[in-house]
Amino acid sequence: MENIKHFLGNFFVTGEPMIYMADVAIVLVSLGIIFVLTYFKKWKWLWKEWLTTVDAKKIGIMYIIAALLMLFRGGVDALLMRTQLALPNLHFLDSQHYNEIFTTHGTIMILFMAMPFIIGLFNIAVPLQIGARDVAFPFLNAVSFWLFFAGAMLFNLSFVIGGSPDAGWTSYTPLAGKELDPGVGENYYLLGLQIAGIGTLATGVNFFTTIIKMRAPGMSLMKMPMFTWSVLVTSVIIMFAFPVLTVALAMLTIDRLFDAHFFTVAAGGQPMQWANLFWIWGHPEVYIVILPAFGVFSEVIATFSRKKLFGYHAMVFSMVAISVLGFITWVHHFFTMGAGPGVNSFFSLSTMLIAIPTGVKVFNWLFTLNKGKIQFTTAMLWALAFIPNFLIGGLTGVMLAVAPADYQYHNSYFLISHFHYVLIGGTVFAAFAGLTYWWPKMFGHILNERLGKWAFWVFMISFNVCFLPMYLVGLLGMTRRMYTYPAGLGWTSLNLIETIGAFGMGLGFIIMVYNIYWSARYGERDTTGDPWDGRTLEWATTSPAPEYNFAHIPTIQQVDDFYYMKKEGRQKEISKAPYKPIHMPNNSGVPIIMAVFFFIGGFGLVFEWIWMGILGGIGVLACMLYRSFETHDHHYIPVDEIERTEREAGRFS
Amino acid sequence: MSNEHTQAHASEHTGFPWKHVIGLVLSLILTFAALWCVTSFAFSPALIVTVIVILAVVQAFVQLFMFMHITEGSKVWQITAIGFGAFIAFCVVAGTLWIMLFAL
Amino acid sequence: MAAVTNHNNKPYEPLEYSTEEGSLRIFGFWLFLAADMVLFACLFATYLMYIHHTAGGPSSKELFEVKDFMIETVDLLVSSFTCGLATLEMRRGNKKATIAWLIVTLILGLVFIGFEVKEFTGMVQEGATLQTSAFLTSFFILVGTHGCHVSIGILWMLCIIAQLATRGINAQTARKVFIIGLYWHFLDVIWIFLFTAVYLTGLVL
Amino acid sequence: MKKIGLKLFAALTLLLVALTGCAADNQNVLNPQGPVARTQFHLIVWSFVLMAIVVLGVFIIFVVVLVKNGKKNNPNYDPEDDGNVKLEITWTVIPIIIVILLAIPTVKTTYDLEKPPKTAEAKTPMTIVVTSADWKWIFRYPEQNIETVNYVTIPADRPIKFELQAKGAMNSFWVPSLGGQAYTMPNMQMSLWLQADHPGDYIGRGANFTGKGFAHMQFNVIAKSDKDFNKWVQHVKSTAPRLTEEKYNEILKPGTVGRMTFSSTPKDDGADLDMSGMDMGGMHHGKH
Ligand code: HEA
Ligand code: HEA
Ligand code: CUA
Ligand SMILES: [Cu+2]
Repeated sequence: MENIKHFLGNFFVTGEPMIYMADVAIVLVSLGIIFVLTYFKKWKWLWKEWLTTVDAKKIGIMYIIAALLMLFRGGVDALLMRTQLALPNLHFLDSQHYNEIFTTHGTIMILFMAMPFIIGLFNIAVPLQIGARDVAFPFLNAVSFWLFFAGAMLFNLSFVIGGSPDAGWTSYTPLAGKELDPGVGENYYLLGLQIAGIGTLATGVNFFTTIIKMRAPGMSLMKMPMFTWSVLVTSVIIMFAFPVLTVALAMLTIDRLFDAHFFTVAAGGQPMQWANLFWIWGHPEVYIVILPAFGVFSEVIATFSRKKLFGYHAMVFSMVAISVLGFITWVHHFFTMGAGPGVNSFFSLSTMLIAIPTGVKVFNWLFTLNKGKIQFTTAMLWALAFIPNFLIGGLTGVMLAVAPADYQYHNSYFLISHFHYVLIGGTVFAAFAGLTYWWPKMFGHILNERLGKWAFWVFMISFNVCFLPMYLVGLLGMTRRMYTYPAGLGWTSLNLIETIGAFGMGLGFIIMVYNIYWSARYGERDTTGDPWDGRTLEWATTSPAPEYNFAHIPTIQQVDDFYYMKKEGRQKEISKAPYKPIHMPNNSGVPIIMAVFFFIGGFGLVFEWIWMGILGGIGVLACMLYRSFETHDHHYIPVDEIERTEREAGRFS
Repeated sequence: MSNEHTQAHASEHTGFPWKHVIGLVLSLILTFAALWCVTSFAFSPALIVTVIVILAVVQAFVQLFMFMHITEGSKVWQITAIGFGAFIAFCVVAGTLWIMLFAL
Repeated sequence: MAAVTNHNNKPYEPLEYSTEEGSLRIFGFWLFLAADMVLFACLFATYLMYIHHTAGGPSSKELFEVKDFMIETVDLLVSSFTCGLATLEMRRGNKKATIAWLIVTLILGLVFIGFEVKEFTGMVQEGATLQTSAFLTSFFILVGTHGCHVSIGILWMLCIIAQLATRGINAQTARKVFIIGLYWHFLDVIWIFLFTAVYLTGLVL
Repeated sequence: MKKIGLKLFAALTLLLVALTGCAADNQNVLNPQGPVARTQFHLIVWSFVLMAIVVLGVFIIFVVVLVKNGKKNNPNYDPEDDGNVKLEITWTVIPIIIVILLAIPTVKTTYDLEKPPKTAEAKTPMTIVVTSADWKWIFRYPEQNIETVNYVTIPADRPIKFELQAKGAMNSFWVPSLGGQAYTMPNMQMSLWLQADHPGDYIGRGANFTGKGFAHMQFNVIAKSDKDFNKWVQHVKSTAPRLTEEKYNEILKPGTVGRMTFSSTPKDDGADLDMSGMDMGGMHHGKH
C-alpha cells in the first residue's frame, strides 16, 4: 500500500495548486470534448474526415490547430515567467517550477509551435502552388503529422505525470544527465522530441520529392512560386539536420537509460559533445523555421504590392546560400567553450557571411514594394512589420557572431532578445501573415480585417515593449534562466516594462483568437476562390479546394502564371468539362494507430519500463508490416462526382 | 546519356552479369589492399589512415555505380542529394574532430 | 497525376520506374539514404573522438580480431553482390532466380549478424561492455546501429520475398526489390567505412 | 493608429535612455573596468556603428518606399518591374564590405584575447583556479595557498589567469565589468585572462544554467592595490581557518552558501581535475 502510494505520488505531479488546476482542466476539457462528439454523433465523422485523412490540406489544418494550441501553452508559460520576473525577489514561482517552465516554453515554442505551424503552411499551400493533387507520399504525410502529434502530447504529458524537463530546451549535459537530473522529465524531452523529429524528417523527404517530381507541366524550377522554393530549400535542411538530432537524442537516451558514457564524465565521455551535436542540428533548425517565413513574406508582399517579386533569381540563390552556410556556423553557440581562436575565427566569419544573402532578400522585398500599389491588409501589415523587426534581430545576430564580443553577450538577455526578435519578428509574424493570407483557402471565409489589424498593432507594439529592453538588461549583466534576481542592479524597471509588454502580446493573441471565432460566424464568405487577386495557382481553385485540388492540372508558362492566366482568360481551362476520373490515395487509419504505438513505447521508455517500450516497438513494426502487404491504397474519383463538385462551386462549364 | 543507358540495360537483360562481378572483384581487391596497408607497413599512422580512407571512398563509388544504379531515375537529383549528404557528413566529422580534439 | 518528365523520352524503362508511384518512391528512398548517411556521420564523429577515451578499459588494439572482422567484411561484400544479382534477375523478369538470390543474400545477412553477435558477446564476456568507457559506448552504438539496420533489412527482405512469391513480379514488387537492393548496398557502403574507420584504424592508432 | 505606434516608440526609447543612467555600474558591459572588457567594448561599439549604418539605410528605404507607394493611385505603378542588376550588385557589395570591416577586428581580437592583457609595467600574471560547483564559486590561489568561496580578491592592474573547471554541471564564469566569460567544464580545463584597472568591487555571475540554485551564483571580484592585496593575504593567512578535506567535500555538496575564506587548500591542484584513468588527448582547451 505504501509502495503504491509512493509510486502514485511520484507518478502524478503533486503539491502545486496550479498543477491540480491543470489536472482538473484537462479532465474537464477531455470530458467536454467526448461529450460533444458523442452528443452530436460526430465520432464517425471525426474518424473518417480527419483522423484517417491523407489529404494534405486537412493535415495542414490539423498541424495549424495543434500549433495554435501549443502557442497558447508556450505563451502561458511565457506569461508565468514574465510575472515571476516582473519585480526582484518574487516568490510567484519557485526555482524548480521556473526551470521547468522556461524549458517547456523554449522546447514547445520551437519544436511544437513554430515547426508545425510552418509545416502546416507547407501542407496547405505547396501542393496547390505547384498544381499537384497531393504530396508525393500522402500516407507518409499522415504518419509525419501523427508522429508530431504523439511527440507533442508525450512532451506535454510531463506537466501532469512524472514532472517536466528542467534543463533548458538545449538540455546541456552533464546537467541533463542522469546523475544531476534523475527524474523522468528529461526522458520526456528526449522521447517526445525523438518521435516528433522522425516525423519531421519524413516531412522533409516528402516535400522535397513532391516539389522536385510533381510540379505541373511547364513549371520549371525557376517558375515556381517563392514559397514553394523556400519549402524546397527548407526540406533539404530538414533532411540533413534532423538525423543529427535523432542521433544526439538517442545517445543521451542511451546514457540515461542504460548508463552508457557518451556524455558522462566518469568514463571518458565529453559533455561538450552534446553541445556540439545539438547545435549541428540546432543552428540549421533556426533556418528551417525562418526560410519558409521568408517564403510567406515573398508571396504576401508581391501580392499586396500588386506586382512581381523583385529579383526572383537572387531570392532563390540567397536561400540556397543560406541553407549551405547554415550548416557550417554551429560553433557560434559555444564560442565560450574554448575551442580555440582558429575555430572561433572560422565560425565567426561563416556566421557573418549569412548576413549577405539575407540582406539581398531584405532589399529585394523593399524593392518589390517600390513601384507597387501597396494594400495595407492585415497579412501585409505582418509582412511589413517583419522587415524592421527582423532587421533588428538579424543585426544583433551579427553582433553575436563577433566571437570576442559574444563572450560578453553569451547567455545574457541580449541573446534572449536577439532570438525572440528573429523568431517572433520572423517566424511568428510569418505564421500570422500566412494564416491570414491562406485562411480563406483553408476555410472558405475571410478573417475580419478590422480585428486583424487591432491584433496586429497590439501584438507588434507590445512585442517591442517586451523585448527591446532585454538588450539593455543583458548588457547590464542579467543572464538567462534566472528564476529571480536581486534588487539594486538596475534591472528592475526594465524587467517590469518587459512584463507589461508580454501581457500586451497576450492581449493581441486574445484578439486574434476572438477574430477567428467572430469570422467563422459572421466573416465574409469567399466564393471566388481568389479573394486577394492572387498570383499563384492556389488561388485558381475553389476555397476551400476540393479533395483533388484541380479538375485539370494546369499547364504553366511563366512565374506568377495565374496572374497572366487571369489576364489572358486562360484560368477557366482548369475547371472545364469534360473530366477524367482522378486517381487519389485512400484514407488510412494506420498512421494514427502507429503514432499511438509510438506514444505507448515512448511513454514506457520515459519511465524506463523497457517491456512497454518493446511493446510499442512491436506495435509500430506490426503497423509497417500491415502497410507493406496492403495493395489497394488508391481509388478513383468518378467523373460525375467531379462534375457535381465543380457545379456546386459554380465553375462547371 | 540515353544511348549509354540503353546499352547498359541491354547487357543486363541477357548474358553474364559482368558489371556485378567486376564490382565484387574490385571491392574485394580494395578491401584487402586496405588490410594489407595496415598490417604490412610501418608508415606513420596519419599516412596509413589517409590511404585507407581514400580506398574506402573509392569503394563507395564502386557500390554506387556498379550496384546501386545511381545514374538511373532522377539521376542529377540523386547524385546531388548523395553528394550534399556526403558534404554534410564530412562537415560533421571533420568539424567535430577539429572543435573537440585539435582545437587550435 | 502531375506528369513526371524524366522518363518519358527514354527508350527503355525498368518496371520499377514504370509507375509514377514507383519512381517517386525510389527517389524518396535515395533521399532517405542521404539523410541516413548524416546519421551515421554523427556516430562516426563521436566514435573517432573517443577512440582513446578507454577509461582504463580495453582498447581497440586489444579487442579487434583481424580474422573476425575480415570474415564479416567479405561476407557483407558478397551479400551486396548477390543482392545486385537479385535486382538483375528481377529486371529480367525471372521470379525464381530473384527469390533465390534474395534468399542467398538474406542468409549471408544472417551470417553477418551471427558473427557480430558473437563478437559482441565475446567482448562483453571479457568485461568490455557498453558501460565500460566512452570508447566502448560509441563503438557498440556505432557498430550496433549498422547491425540494427542489417537486421531490419533482413526482416524487410522476408516480407518482400513473401510478396514476390505470392504476387509475382509487378510494378509494385519490382519497386520493392529495387529499393531493398539500394538499402542493402548502402549498408555495405557504411560497413566499408566502419571497417576502415573502426577496425583498420583501430589497429593503427 | 500608426501615429500612436510611432509616438509610443519614441517615448519608449527616451525611457530606455533615462533608465541606463541609473544602472549599477559594477556589472555593466558598457562601462568596462579593465583592458579585456575595454577591448570587447570597443569591438561592440564598432559592430554597433556598422549595424547602425545598416539600420539607418534600411529604415530610410523602408519609409520612403511605403510613403511613395502606399497611395491609392501610384503614378509609378509598374507591375512588371522585377529586377535591376546594378541595384542588386550594390546591395550585395556593400554588405560584403561591412562584413569585411567587422571580420578583421573580430579575428584579430579573438587571437589577442588568448594572450595576457598588457599592463603599464610588465607585471607577472597571477593564477587563480576557479571551480564552479552546485551552486557556489570556489577560488583557489595556488601561489598564496588560500581558498575563498563566492568572492575573489585580486590585485588591480595585474593580469589574472583564471583557470576554470567545474564540479557537476557546466557553468560559465562571467564578470561583465572586467571582460567576457568562458565556460567551466568538468574535466576540461580552460583559462580566461582578466584584469581590473583600478581597485573596486565588481559583480560576477554564473552565466550557464546549472539547475535549482543557479540564480544565486553571484560572486564579487574585489580588486585591491598591490599593497592592500598583500595585506589581505597576510590577514587571511593569520586569521582564516584551514580548509580540511571534509570541509571541502561539504562545500561541494549541492546547495548555496555564503562567503567563506580559508588559509589553506585541501589537496593538490591536479588531482582535483577528475581526470581519473583517461587519456584526454587534446582536451585542455585553455592551453592551446
Ligand atoms: C528564426 C530564428 C533565428 C534566425 C533567423 C537567426 C539568425 C541569426 N542568428 Fe541567431 N539564434 C536563434 C535564432 C535565430 N537566429 C536562437 C533561437 C538562438 C539561441 C538559442 C539558445 O541559446 O537558446 C540564436 C543564437 C545566436 C547566436 C549565439 C549567441 C550565443 O549563444 O552567445 C549567434 C551568434 O553568432 C547568432 C547569430 C545569428 C546570425 C548572424 C543570424 C543571421 O542569420 C541574421 C541575418 C540577418 C541580417 C543580418 C539582417 C538583414 C541583413 C541586411 C539588411 C544586410 C546588411 C547587413 C550586414 C552587412 C550586417 N544567433
Ligand atoms: C518561436 C519561439 C518563441 C516564442 C514565440 C516565444 C515567445 C515569448 N517568449 Fe520565449 N523563448 C524561446 C522561444 C520563443 N519564445 C526559447 C527557445 C527560449 C529559451 C528557453 C531556454 O532557455 O531553454 C525562450 C525563453 C524566454 C525567456 C527567458 C527565460 C529565461 O531564460 O529565464 C523569456 C523571458 O522573458 C521569454 C519570454 C517570451 C514571451 C513574453 C513571449 C511572448 O511572445 C508570448 C506571447 C504570449 C502569448 C501568445 C500568450 C497567449 C496566452 C494567453 C493570452 C492566455 C492568457 C491566460 C492566462 C495568463 C492564464 N522567452
Ligand atoms: Cu573539448 Cu571543451
Ligand atoms: Cu545559430
